[in-house]
Amino acid sequence: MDEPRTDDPASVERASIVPVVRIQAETFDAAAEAAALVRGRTDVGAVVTFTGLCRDEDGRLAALELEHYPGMAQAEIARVAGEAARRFPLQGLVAVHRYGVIRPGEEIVLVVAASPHRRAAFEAADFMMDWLKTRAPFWKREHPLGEPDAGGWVAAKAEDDRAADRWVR
Amino acid sequence: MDEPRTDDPASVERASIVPVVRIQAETFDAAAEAAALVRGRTDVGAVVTFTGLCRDEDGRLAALELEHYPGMAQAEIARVAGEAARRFPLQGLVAVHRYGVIRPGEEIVLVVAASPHRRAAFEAADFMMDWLKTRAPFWKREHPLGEPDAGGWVAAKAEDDRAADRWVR
Amino acid sequence: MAVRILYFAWVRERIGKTEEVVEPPAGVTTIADLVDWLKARGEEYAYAFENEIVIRAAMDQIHVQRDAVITGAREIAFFPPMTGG
Amino acid sequence: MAVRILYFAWVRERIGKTEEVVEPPAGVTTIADLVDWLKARGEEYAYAFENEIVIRAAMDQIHVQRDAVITGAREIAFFPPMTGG
Repeated sequence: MDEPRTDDPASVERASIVPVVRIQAETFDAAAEAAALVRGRTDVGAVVTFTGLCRDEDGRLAALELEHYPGMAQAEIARVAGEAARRFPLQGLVAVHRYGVIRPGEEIVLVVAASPHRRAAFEAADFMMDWLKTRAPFWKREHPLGEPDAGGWVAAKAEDDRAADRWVR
Repeated sequence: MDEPRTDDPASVERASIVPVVRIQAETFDAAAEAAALVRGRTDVGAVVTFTGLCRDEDGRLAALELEHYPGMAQAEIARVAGEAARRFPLQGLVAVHRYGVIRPGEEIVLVVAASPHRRAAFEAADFMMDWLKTRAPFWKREHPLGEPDAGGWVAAKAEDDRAADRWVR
Repeated sequence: MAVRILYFAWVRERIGKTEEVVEPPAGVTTIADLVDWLKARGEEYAYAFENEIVIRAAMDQIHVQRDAVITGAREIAFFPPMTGG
Repeated sequence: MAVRILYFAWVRERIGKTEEVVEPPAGVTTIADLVDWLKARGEEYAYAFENEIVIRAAMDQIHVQRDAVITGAREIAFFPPMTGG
């Protein structure tokens, strides 16, 4: 990831936001995170909020268990968020990723991006999710309903790698 | 917009959601709209929420005034939402557009899309916003700070037409 | 044939009314014909439609092109490019 | 040189430990060398790394490729492709 050029005003401005990154077992409040990005300011034009939830896989799944690499999870998501803040003209960026046992219907991950422009807000949230999927050190194990110890590790999807590759430049 | 073929199971399923479309003067609660799409179900994997806000344009703007064509605004956004529901595998879709006087920092428009898959949720919200911008019968007038009657109508942007053209197929 | 015409935003301001019911003569069959006919009604209409190409039209609340046939329409609207969202 | 090694997900399960401190000999200079050396330590390691190409590595909490030089590293981690988000 390139450092921003300090003699480029746009680049300096982009680098000036401090993304909020949290790795936690607890659930989160997406609305409160989005509200915090906008509160007290009148220059935000667009807020995109992505929430990823645990699906029951047609009733098959009792829960997902997310293992993670604590220090690196925080550091890597912060790196991805910093890259998003350099690529897109953002006014605020939040990423929250949960770990531990998560049941169907519960939230796993949150990304909120605020920008003067809708395109930047959409692309930043999209970029964050693609990179989180392929770079953040989390691993999902499935606990099938009725046989909680029989589940296996979720395999990584080639489509996630392809999605992340869209942003390579 | 083509009718879904009733002999195509995927198409039937996609057409089966009923988008929520509201045109109103009042503010809205983005979090409540998103929560309503997910409540009581465990098959949603991704929720994307887009909120468009009134910017102060570097302190220049006192307010935006949004004129609209009431019957057509509702009908046209419902058509766009129906098209989104046919193009993308959605489990829920909400579009709310305000009219009247809206001040900097206030919300103008909301789109929420729920899907099993993050790509569909992102694309549906993005598609809705591009089409709303270019097809929904709303017109913005600016009220500059200090001279509330001096403002003019906001000009349509060529970039919005180009954004909408991305979806032509 | 009587038809209700609505105007919005600066088209409305230039014409000076939000709506009216008109009875165009038989030769007026398309949106383009209707615009020509309206422009001949007075300078406020000529002013509103001076740059015709930018004006959008809807017939019974559906976007239409300039060659749309207006026969049977109950409500026709003219307005500038939209700036919602 | 002592280095702390961490294992995650099914790499951890196959090896049967979450972490350990090892002292690889001087010839072990890259991630690939380290994997070769670990595989020779026992069948649990050979099993964990049997399809080496899919295993990812991080050095001091930064993703690295197989040719990364491990000299000076305090913490090296091995894990399957990530499935977060």
